[in-house]
Amino acid sequence: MSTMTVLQAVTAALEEEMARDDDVVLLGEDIGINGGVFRATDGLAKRFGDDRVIDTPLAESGIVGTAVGMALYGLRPVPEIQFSDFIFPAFDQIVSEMAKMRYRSGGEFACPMVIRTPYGGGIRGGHYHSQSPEAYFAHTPGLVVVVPATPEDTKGLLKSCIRGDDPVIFLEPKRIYRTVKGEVPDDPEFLVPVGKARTARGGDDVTVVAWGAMVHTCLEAAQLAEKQGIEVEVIDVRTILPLDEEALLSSARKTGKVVVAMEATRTCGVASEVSAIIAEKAIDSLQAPIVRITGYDTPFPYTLEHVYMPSAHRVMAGIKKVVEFDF
Amino acid sequence: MSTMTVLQAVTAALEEEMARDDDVVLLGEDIGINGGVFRATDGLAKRFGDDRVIDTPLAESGIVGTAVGMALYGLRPVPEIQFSDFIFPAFDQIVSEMAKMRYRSGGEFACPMVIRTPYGGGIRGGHYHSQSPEAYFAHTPGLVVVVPATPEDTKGLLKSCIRGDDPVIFLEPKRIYRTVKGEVPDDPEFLVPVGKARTARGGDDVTVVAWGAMVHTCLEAAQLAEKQGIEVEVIDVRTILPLDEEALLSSARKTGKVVVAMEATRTCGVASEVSAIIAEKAIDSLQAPIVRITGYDTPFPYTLEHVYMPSAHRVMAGIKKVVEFDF
Amino acid sequence: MTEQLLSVLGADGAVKRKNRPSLTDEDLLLLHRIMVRTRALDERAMLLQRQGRIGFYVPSFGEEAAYVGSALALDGNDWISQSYRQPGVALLRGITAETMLDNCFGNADDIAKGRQMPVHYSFRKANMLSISSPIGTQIVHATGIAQAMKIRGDGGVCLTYFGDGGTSANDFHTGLNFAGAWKSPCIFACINNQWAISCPLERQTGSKTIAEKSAAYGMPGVLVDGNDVLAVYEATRKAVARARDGDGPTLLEFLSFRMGPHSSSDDPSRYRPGELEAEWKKKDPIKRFEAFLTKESLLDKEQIEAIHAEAEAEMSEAAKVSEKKPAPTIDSLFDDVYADMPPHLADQREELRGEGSDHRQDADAAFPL
Amino acid sequence: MTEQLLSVLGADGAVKRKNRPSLTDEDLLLLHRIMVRTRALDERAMLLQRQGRIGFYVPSFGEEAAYVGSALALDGNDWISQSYRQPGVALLRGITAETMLDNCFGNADDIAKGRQMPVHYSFRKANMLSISSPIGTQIVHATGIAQAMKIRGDGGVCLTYFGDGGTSANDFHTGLNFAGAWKSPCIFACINNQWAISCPLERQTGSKTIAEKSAAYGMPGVLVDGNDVLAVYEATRKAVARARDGDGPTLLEFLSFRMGPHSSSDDPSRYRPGELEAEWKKKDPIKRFEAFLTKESLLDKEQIEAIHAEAEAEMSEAAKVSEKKPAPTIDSLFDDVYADMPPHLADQREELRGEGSDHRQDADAAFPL
Ligand SMILES: Cc1ncc(C[n+]2csc(CCOP(=O)(O)OP(=O)(O)O)c2C)c(N)n1
Ligand SMILES: Cc1ncc(C[n+]2csc(CCOP(=O)(O)OP(=O)(O)O)c2C)c(N)n1
Ligand SMILES: [Mg+2]
Ligand SMILES: [Mg+2]
Repeated sequence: MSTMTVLQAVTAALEEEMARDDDVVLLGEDIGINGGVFRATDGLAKRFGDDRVIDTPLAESGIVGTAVGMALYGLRPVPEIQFSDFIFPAFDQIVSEMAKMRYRSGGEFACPMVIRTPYGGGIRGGHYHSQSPEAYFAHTPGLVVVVPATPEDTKGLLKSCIRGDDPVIFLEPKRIYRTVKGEVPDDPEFLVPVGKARTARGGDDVTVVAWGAMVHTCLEAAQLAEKQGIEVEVIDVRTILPLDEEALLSSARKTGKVVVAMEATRTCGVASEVSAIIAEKAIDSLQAPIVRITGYDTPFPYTLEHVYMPSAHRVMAGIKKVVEFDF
Repeated sequence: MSTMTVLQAVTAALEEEMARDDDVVLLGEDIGINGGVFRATDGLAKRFGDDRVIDTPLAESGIVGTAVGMALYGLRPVPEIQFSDFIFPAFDQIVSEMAKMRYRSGGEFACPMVIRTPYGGGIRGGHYHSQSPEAYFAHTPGLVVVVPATPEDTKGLLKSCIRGDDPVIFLEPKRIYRTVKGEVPDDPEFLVPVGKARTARGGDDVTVVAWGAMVHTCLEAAQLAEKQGIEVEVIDVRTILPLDEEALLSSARKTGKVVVAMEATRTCGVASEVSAIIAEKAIDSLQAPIVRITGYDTPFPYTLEHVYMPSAHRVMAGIKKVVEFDF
Repeated sequence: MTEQLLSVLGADGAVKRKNRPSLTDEDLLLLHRIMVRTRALDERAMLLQRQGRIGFYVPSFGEEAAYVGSALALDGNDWISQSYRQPGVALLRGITAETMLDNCFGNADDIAKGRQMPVHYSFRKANMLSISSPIGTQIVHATGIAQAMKIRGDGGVCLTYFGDGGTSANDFHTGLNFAGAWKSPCIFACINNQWAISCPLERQTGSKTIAEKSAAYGMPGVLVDGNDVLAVYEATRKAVARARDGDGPTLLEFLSFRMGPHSSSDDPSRYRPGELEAEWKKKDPIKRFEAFLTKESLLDKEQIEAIHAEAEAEMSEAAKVSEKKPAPTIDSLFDDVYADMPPHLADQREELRGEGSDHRQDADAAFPL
Repeated sequence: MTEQLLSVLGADGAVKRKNRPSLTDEDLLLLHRIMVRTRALDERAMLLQRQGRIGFYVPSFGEEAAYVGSALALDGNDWISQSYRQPGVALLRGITAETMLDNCFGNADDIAKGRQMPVHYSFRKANMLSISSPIGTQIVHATGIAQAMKIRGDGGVCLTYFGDGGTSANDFHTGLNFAGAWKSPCIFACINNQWAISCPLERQTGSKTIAEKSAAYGMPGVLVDGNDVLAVYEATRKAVARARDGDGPTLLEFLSFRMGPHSSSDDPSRYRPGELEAEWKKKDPIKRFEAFLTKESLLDKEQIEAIHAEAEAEMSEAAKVSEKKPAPTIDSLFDDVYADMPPHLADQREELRGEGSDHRQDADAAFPL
């Protein structure tokens, strides 16, 4: 076991997988000598060489598109998109090519690759360095979408994704890159399975569903609730596509009261999907509306970031709403 | 009143608005002399000239990006994307620029423009000529997303969108381009308001929510249900963003039983948003799960298109499910 | 960058220049046979489409020399990333017409399991990528493949085909720019048939040629007579050698003409003069090569006719076999979305199985493109 | 396309060539004063950032000649579509430093209502577009604006600024390609400061210069000494005249050097040698122009010092005023998403109003870029 930050867990996972498998290559803007703008690839170019830690020209569609080609040929590329806000020039390559390659080729070709990208707010990045685009990817069959919330999961999930055979969008909550530390197993074979949610905290009264940095906000809210005698279960979704429906449904059936929290803009976000699944498959267990606590349906602001992003206080308001609800 | 197809209604709306306002310009691939691959702009280049019906090079990001520039300068561009499956190269321009321009400039600049694009399945177009991407846009604040289901709405909504001051994604259900005919007012001032749903058919037992071509499938299903004594209310959403929540909630409160039908892939689709809104705001009226009848979570197939796309039979199965449900 | 049109064969089939490529007679006859078989495949498939037996088709009439000549300059280990309009490349690499028509019929034997429209092939065993509809995406894949070959030190190259319209796509720019910066062993082969559906080249771009676009990426660009199979072969051979030697990518422009419609849904009379078609018909690359082969006494008139007749028979027979095959199973709809089927897809498959067999078949027959 | 570096001013401020631009003394002094004021603004803002008083900043040290010289060649009716690193253009167009700093503080007077990071300005009244972070998007807007001017027959032109890294973006390709095909009255001004964060030009592209990329689009490309404000002015003036005359777009490359960090979050010592910075410091465009002005007896040493001192005082004063202004109201969060507020946003505003004032303020101070 070592104590490390989320960011260090990213670097450790990359380093171990590159050491294990020569086919793993990294590519992206400023990831070489500069080590990435967040330093996630610090030292890797030195250890593995320019051929495997590739500084690219400034074009996300080129980063993803060439990575698709590399994956088709047999490598296991791990492209970095500097901020998830800048992933949109690559959207066509992701949605039309990477996601559909296995299906459209009848299984002849596949894109085993992991697009890593820092996402979410909380670093005063404003409009274009703060967004949470997970819903766009969650609506795209063929993709796996993963968001870790702890250093342990970061390392274990990233390693599983790199070893897996499907294309992954790996969203790294940059707000907790350096602020969340934890114990991480040193064993290079330590893996966390994709597609399985985690109970971040058990409780019988209310289910709160979250992912990424928001898990910590929800744990904070759960503590506020505890003071009022409300026992909150926090489900850390971990894999957004495919969702671990069983975990969501069994907690919802147990508590009968559900709050879904996320940073992203509300309409058509992943919180709505969680809500729809429960409303379709566990409605008979529900004792309250399914409440969504989310970013507002506005673009992400700069000065008012702290107002925009759901706080523990806002999650607590949602918890109260479902607890106090009377049919 | 004239009888026309959905496609003729598109052409009529464009022609009237171009005649009314010199600032309305069209641009896109093959829209000039060729009249568009669906012939939606047939004859317009001849009437209004190459300067206002502009054939572009083959780049959707260029079509949308230059249209954004034109809109910023004061024109009212109506770009055409040949198939909505090919809108993804323009995704960055749509999501990062067009949608956010008004907000990020504090209201100084805006993008009054309408991206028209044929969408959906049912023409044996396979993987890349059949998709329903509305959810991607519905998750993007700043956009208006409109889908007409009748010739009358097509003309009235398209004209309203062109006159409006917000950027619009106007999705034209190509399956009904030529197959659905109807009466359309000739008055050039005939407009249909954006943001208002339509009750396509009244009924007290079950609410079925749909948009675009699927409205017709649901009306078919309602007839099947009627034979079994079930009175179905079909809500034609018309505007997907912003959704007419009031219309959805009041029908859901009346019937207590809701089915949402759409062609798109299920996870994180607009059907989930409709479901989540009802599960959050009208749960106390619900007497059954909210059932989603949708395209499956696979890419769009070619040979098995008829299996993939929700049929009246499948919508009917959903109606039965909510009718027969017992808490 | 050469602004001059590189050509070897005269209009009458005479070899104008001394640098006739050093191809064996066998190779010359192979080139011819593949061009003829491709033409026969295109004709058969267009007929099938007109008869409503397949849903859609994209013919390549007039462009056979450009793709067959260039594909012959590659080794079998080299990879090809192509668009929808180079069917002869697969025939050259040993794929049967039946396999190709299985795709057009979207039947159970189709490698792509009936998931894509006709002509969207995938031939892993021939090192040929899965074709998709979005224009240009394959160009940047080629750069990635070439760079992967370089990283692994495999000595291979990757060649990618795209159209004149494709040069306007974002992925043309990034594909060539990344390859130029990385010196990837990649050959960018533009088949300039002068039209992107109804858009002529002069409305597609401000540059006079496609070849000169290479300057933007620090790579050579060569303008080649795309109806001259020998010039095409020779130019490609040089680009391949250059790439294999570690000297980086090349942009090739094969100037040709789309003799037929854009696709079975297109009507060129809406946008281009018939005289232009008549003019280019005279430059038919197959006829031109046959004049050469006759002059060189490699084939006589009867032999040529026999080759055409044989090719036509082959295609007619392949179509018959392919048409009889059943559609893919309904269950197959859920395969290959992921390496392993996740629970929600297994659930959806159950949902579908439970539904019975009343699946709508009311698709609008008239596909517009 | 000129591969040769166009330059007018010698390193010592002497005018090398006879074709000295016909600028009035007034204009020459204006150029100088704007360059000095921009430098002072950048220095003040970097200080504010180091002191934690603003969150982020992007200085433009060393690039002043490139953007001030080019912007002067435009009329006030011409439009400008820029990136985040040309602050002096706004000063030239009459925007006050206070207005610019209101944006950096994200206060209630900020035109963008505190919604964007510092340096993402919007100046409608100066015909300057709203700046955004995604690289390159503004290039294709410029083509659209220029084409709109042409459609309306307004006689205007649009000039767009972008960096060397920006030439790799998709929108560079489409922006130039559309403008080339349409002959739009657009000027594409690349400020080649030789770095895109840590990526030097030779890893950005295979072409030797940016100017030669113009060949791909059928437009002229001109390589200009970007630290020579007179050469920049003159090259832009010609491109503007060409565009206004209906002869289409031009690509200008202003070769310069980013003397400072990429942004307040960047540490160039990680990726480039200090000697390079020392070498380019000697080529400081402001010093070089001051040598010229002194030689021409337009300014003497004391006058120059006074101009600098005045600029510094101006910026210090503006910062003091701007810093004191309040933040935007919480309600303003919901404005300007649409022309009229739709019901769901009004509901969400109610939701927020009902919430009380316990808003978290725990943003991580260290912004990485
Ligand atoms: C991104 C995208 N936009 C539009 C289309 C529709 N489309 C199909 S083929 C075509 C023209 C392609 O022209 P070119 O690249 O010259 O190839 P050619 O068809 O002439 O072989 C267009 C516009 C598409 N398939 N993909
Ligand atoms: C699409 C996109 N990708 C990545 C970034 C992150 N980024 C910000 S500035 C920059 C480098 C830009 O270099 P250049 O175009 O040369 O302009 P300069 O900063 O040198 O003025 C990068 C990679 C971004 N803003 N947008
Ligand atoms: Mg073409
Ligand atoms: Mg730069």
